[in-house]
Amino acid sequence: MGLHTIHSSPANTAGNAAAEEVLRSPERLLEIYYYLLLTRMLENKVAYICHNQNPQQPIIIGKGYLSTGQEGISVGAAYALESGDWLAPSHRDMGALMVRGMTCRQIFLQYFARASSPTWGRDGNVHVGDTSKQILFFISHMGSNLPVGNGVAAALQYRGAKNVVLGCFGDGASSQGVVHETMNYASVFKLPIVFVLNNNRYAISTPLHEQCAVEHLALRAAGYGMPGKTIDGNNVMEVYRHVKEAVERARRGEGPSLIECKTMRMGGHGTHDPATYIPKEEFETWKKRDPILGYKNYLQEQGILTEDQEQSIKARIEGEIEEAVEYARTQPMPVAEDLLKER
Amino acid sequence: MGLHTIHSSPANTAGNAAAEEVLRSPERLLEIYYYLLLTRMLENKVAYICHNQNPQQPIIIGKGYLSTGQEGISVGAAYALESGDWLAPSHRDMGALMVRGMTCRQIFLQYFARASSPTWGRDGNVHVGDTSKQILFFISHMGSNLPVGNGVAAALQYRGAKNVVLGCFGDGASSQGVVHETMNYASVFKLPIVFVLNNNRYAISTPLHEQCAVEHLALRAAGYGMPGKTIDGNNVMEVYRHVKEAVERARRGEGPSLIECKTMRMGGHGTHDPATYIPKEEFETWKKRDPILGYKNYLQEQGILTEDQEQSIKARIEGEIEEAVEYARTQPMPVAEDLLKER
Amino acid sequence: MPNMSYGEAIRDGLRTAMRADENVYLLGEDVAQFGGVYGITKGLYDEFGARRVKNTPLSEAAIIGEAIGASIAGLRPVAEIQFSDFITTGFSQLVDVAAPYTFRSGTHLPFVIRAPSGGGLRIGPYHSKSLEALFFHFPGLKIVMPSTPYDAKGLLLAAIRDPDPVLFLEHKKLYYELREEVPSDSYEIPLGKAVVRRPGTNVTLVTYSAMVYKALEAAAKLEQEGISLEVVDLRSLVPLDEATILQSFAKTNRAIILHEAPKRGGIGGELVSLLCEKAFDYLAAPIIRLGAKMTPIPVAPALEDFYYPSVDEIIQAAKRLVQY
Amino acid sequence: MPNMSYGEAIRDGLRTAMRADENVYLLGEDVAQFGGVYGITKGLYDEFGARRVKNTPLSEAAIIGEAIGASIAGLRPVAEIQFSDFITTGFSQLVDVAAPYTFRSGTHLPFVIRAPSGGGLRIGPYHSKSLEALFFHFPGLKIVMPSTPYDAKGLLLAAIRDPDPVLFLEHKKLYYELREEVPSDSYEIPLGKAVVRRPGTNVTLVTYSAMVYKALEAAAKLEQEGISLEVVDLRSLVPLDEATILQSFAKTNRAIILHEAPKRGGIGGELVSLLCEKAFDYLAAPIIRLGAKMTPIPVAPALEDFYYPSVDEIIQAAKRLVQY
Ligand SMILES: Cc1ncc(C[n+]2csc(CCOP(=O)(O)OP(=O)(O)O)c2C)c(N)n1
Ligand SMILES: Cc1ncc(C[n+]2csc(CCOP(=O)(O)OP(=O)(O)O)c2C)c(N)n1
Ligand SMILES: [Mg+2]
Ligand SMILES: [Mg+2]
Repeated sequence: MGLHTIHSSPANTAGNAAAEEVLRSPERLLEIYYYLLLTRMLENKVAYICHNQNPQQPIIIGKGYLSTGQEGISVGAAYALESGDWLAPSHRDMGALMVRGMTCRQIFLQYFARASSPTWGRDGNVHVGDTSKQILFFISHMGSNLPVGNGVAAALQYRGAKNVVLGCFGDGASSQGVVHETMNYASVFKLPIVFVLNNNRYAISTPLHEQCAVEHLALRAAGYGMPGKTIDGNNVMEVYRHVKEAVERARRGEGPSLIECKTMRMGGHGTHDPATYIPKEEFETWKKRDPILGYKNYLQEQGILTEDQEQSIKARIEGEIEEAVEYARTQPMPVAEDLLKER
Repeated sequence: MGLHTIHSSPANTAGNAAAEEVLRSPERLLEIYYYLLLTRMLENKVAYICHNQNPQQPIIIGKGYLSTGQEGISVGAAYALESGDWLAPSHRDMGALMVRGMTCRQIFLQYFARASSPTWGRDGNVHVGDTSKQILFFISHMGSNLPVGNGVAAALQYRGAKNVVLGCFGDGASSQGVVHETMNYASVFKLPIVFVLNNNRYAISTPLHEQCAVEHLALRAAGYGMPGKTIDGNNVMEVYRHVKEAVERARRGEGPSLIECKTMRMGGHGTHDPATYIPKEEFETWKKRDPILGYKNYLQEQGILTEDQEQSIKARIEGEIEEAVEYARTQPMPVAEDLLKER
Repeated sequence: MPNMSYGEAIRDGLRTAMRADENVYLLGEDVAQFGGVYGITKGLYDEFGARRVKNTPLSEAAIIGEAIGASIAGLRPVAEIQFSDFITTGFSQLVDVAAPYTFRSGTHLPFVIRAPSGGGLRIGPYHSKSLEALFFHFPGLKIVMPSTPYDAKGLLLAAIRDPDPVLFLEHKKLYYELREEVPSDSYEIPLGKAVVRRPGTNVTLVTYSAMVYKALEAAAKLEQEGISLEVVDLRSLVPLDEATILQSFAKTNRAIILHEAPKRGGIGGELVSLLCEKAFDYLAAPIIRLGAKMTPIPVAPALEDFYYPSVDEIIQAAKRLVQY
Repeated sequence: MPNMSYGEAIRDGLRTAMRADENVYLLGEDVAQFGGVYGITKGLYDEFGARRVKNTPLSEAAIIGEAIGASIAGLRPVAEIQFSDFITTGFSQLVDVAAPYTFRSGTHLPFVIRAPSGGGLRIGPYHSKSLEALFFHFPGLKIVMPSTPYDAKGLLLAAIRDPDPVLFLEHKKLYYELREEVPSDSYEIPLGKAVVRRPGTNVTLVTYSAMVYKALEAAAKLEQEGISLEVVDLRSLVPLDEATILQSFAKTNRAIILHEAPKRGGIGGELVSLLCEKAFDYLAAPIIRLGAKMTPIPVAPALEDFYYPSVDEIIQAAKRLVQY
């Protein structure tokens, strides 16, 4: 597997005091746990509905696109942001959407394509965002949100704001021309943006070695003159720490970084895809490395998470999800004329 | 300047017997000299006509795009090809067009937009090619010929042919998304293609450091899992040797390579551009490193080129050029109806 | 004769072409073992192997580029773009490299780009577009949009054997909805030949791809009201079968142009102009264009249904025309 | 009032907008010290500095992406694409990201893409295209194509201050050919207002950008033959000033649509359809579309001249119409 950390250029981990501080705060650590579980449970609910709804009268319009087993990346990376920072999400960033303040209600409204969804039912599932929370709307064309992220970063730089952008994409997306243009461009202008690559080893059915001829996509960073690292995406603290470091670097005006987070897509591309093309053993190996389980063990070892707390967090999340599903389910669908409304 | 050779991955120069053989053959060495001089003198003629023609009744339609001072790259790289190999040229590849068999007549017919030009006067100047000689037609959109080169290489591989493709582009072009897609793709399929990057430090007025944040663009190769080298583009033998090595590697089915050739654009982007944005000293420094002069000195030192030979080569070329100009000048221009002729 | 769905007929067309000609091969995202996201190439990898059915990286420009280059070198590549919407990221290869290549060089490019196109599946603005009008404007590209299994196979075989680039846009909603008898051997339907799907005398309706079915549904209903709608299915947009359109119009003097793409800038304008230029003296009423609304394609069912021209709109349009 | 060329008026518009609003800035290939390949941004780097006039790498997708993102974050970027032909390599950013963004999110994107467009300079298929029809088909993009220095400045200022993405296509042949008096202070010409360049009574000619001058030349010649041509200059294609077109047509009942882009799939079809749909009862003769031939744009002078609709073709068309 080779899940070591590569430093393509000398970047100083030690100096990252902000990250270390959070990692010593039980409250913050529990909050991370909350977001991990929230993401998992929310997406489980999405999957459950997809698999159990009446296809003739679906509640979820379309399919579910889940980040199950990869929550560490999206949660850990987004947790490294501060107020006023921006997110350019990809399609497996439910964790980041949650951390950055989108609500369960918004997510189910979106999945149910209700009139009051963030896209007014015009778009579905993970094709979502929230400008008021500095979250760009996901674009289906893989990698296409990254140049937009650059643009936001350019605006922040233009104004002298001390904020940054987190730009997310996948291993498949990394083969798109626009990703190359974006990274080179960001580096030329030293834009305050951090590129987080979710390398989950598959792009739909295409395995990594048919996507690229390198084991570590972070190697690309050197070609742009920016720091690049390959890290364990299933270790939420590692993700947080490295992304935080890159975020602070960007905040200091030293430019972009690329953080490749290794993980595994623990299911099909969407809820419709049984992923029979992935060998069972691959799933089994990775199941042992579940990011939430690993993190939970750590918290328990550290005495930060008790069984009671665990139960109460779960109960709280369950309540939140149920409330949101009920809320969204009872909201009206858009009607024909809504199509032409100016927004 | 840092014009050292970088080996991003272990590629074995020593074993390149084919290259060494040519570099020991006086006939072949003189042939290279002929092509260098031919390119220089032909393009000088183009420039001369551009600057002296009546703008109201131009002979050359449009501008001249020259490779003056960079002939070593295009000639050296193309010289590494064999019969049946293909060329995907860029716009500063007059040397390669010559080496691969295009004629002075074709070039002037093209520049003069005559009815019998390789594009029947439909396209102009360096927007040329010759399918019968395995030369793809140059596409203006920078870098856009590279995926086409991949396609030819895929066809060669498909058929089990032992031929290769040479794909040429510039430092500016290297920022295009399509270049990234092409290199990654070539590496995934181990396509028989060699990418030759003419890094002449400018893209129109934009200096290299505004194009990218790295000194050596060959660093990109590692991100695709292919060998990458940065070499002295003004040393034709070095170009030949390294491209030959990469060509033979591709021929053996071991996949693509990237050879970055450092040079300097010794004038404006085209004949219309006085390049006042380039400091005089830059030109002066590079003038001392003229590839033809350097090569000539080497040949003379080695006793391969006498003053007589030099004069007779020049005279031969002058004759060829004059003949071609006269020929092209007297050929008819296309007439309106030619536009709609099927070809 | 075997009974095939539209999707199966396309697969059968691919198989037939590949068996007949070693130069034909497939490439695209997820097209190998997986068989593509709509399963169209399923089984072909098993029959023809990795050399002739190639998974590619997620790189539309590189995919289209490979098709161009391989066709220059004498092969007949058939590339799948996963959704026609994603052609836009390889757009320049198609319109800048391929389209003018023959004009500039005399070299022909016998390749095909296949892509699932069109909407109705509630999958929103990024997986539902009908982009034919974009390519219609570029000299050098042919465009085929079949509406039936039989046509799909026959047109695909003609497209693969055509000397020039063909954009073969398959309607994804038809893949598994439609079945009919399709010959298992090889046959071609020439590009540029429209077909009258239903003869009629009062109004000519010109359409293509899945909209043919809305037209037929409207025609059946209109018949009950005594209005006879002639439905012309273009099958290919380039080349365009002007003769069949003009012939029908000479009879009816009234026409509706129907397409799924947004009305503004769609090919409807071209067809109206054709009639206006070449059949002006037959014009008995305004030619009515029916196309989608000028918005991106929405997900919510009520919105998406409202977005496209409806059977009812067709009926109303036909009535307006006969009453004009 | 200073006398300015079309190119100078555009520069003056940029300068005016930048002085008035700190949120306006420029980006593009070679736009800084060099001033762009047509010199349009010359001097602006000296006045506004590197922060507000930025050279970019050769990356059209990244350039358009920056414009989108910066506009989401509240700036008003004005990006230059070196030739409109090269928008195709950043096409997806414009049509997939920008065009549907407001529809999906409610967030407006106040950015402008400027690009030299059009032909006549003998620079061939890759530096001469008129691509407006591509963008016309996508809801969410505005398209402006000025024909005079005065309009260029006023429309540019309106475009920069518009809340939505505007494609501002400048005709490169007009940059230094045309001069007129242009106010040095700020003024806007609202998008979506056509102008009658020459009033007439017999035939309406609708056009835009440099073709306006061919139309005026034809009109002058036709006048000597007693035919009165009304020349409507659209100025912007989206929004489209239907009222002015319809008003003129109600008077003349005869129309020519003229554009430099290839006829097939150009916006001519849309305008013919507009008249056919909304002014059918006024139609006294077929509406004639004049556009370029269906080939790429050639270099050789005789070929390029033949490629475009000529003054003579306009004259012949007008005559045919009045005699119809
Ligand atoms: C430009 C483009 N081409 C094709 C697709 C279809 N598609 C959707 S997801 C996907 C795979 C994406 O893989 P990756 O980036 O690794 O993300 P993952 O789904 O594995 O998280 C593809 C090919 C697309 N969305 N965009
Ligand atoms: C996609 C695209 N954008 C812009 C241009 C305009 N243009 C022509 S040459 C050039 C610079 C090319 O620089 P480089 O690749 O370094 O080649 P050089 O001219 O220096 O040899 C540019 C920007 C183009 N041809 N293609
Ligand atoms: Mg993946
Ligand atoms: Mg250069």
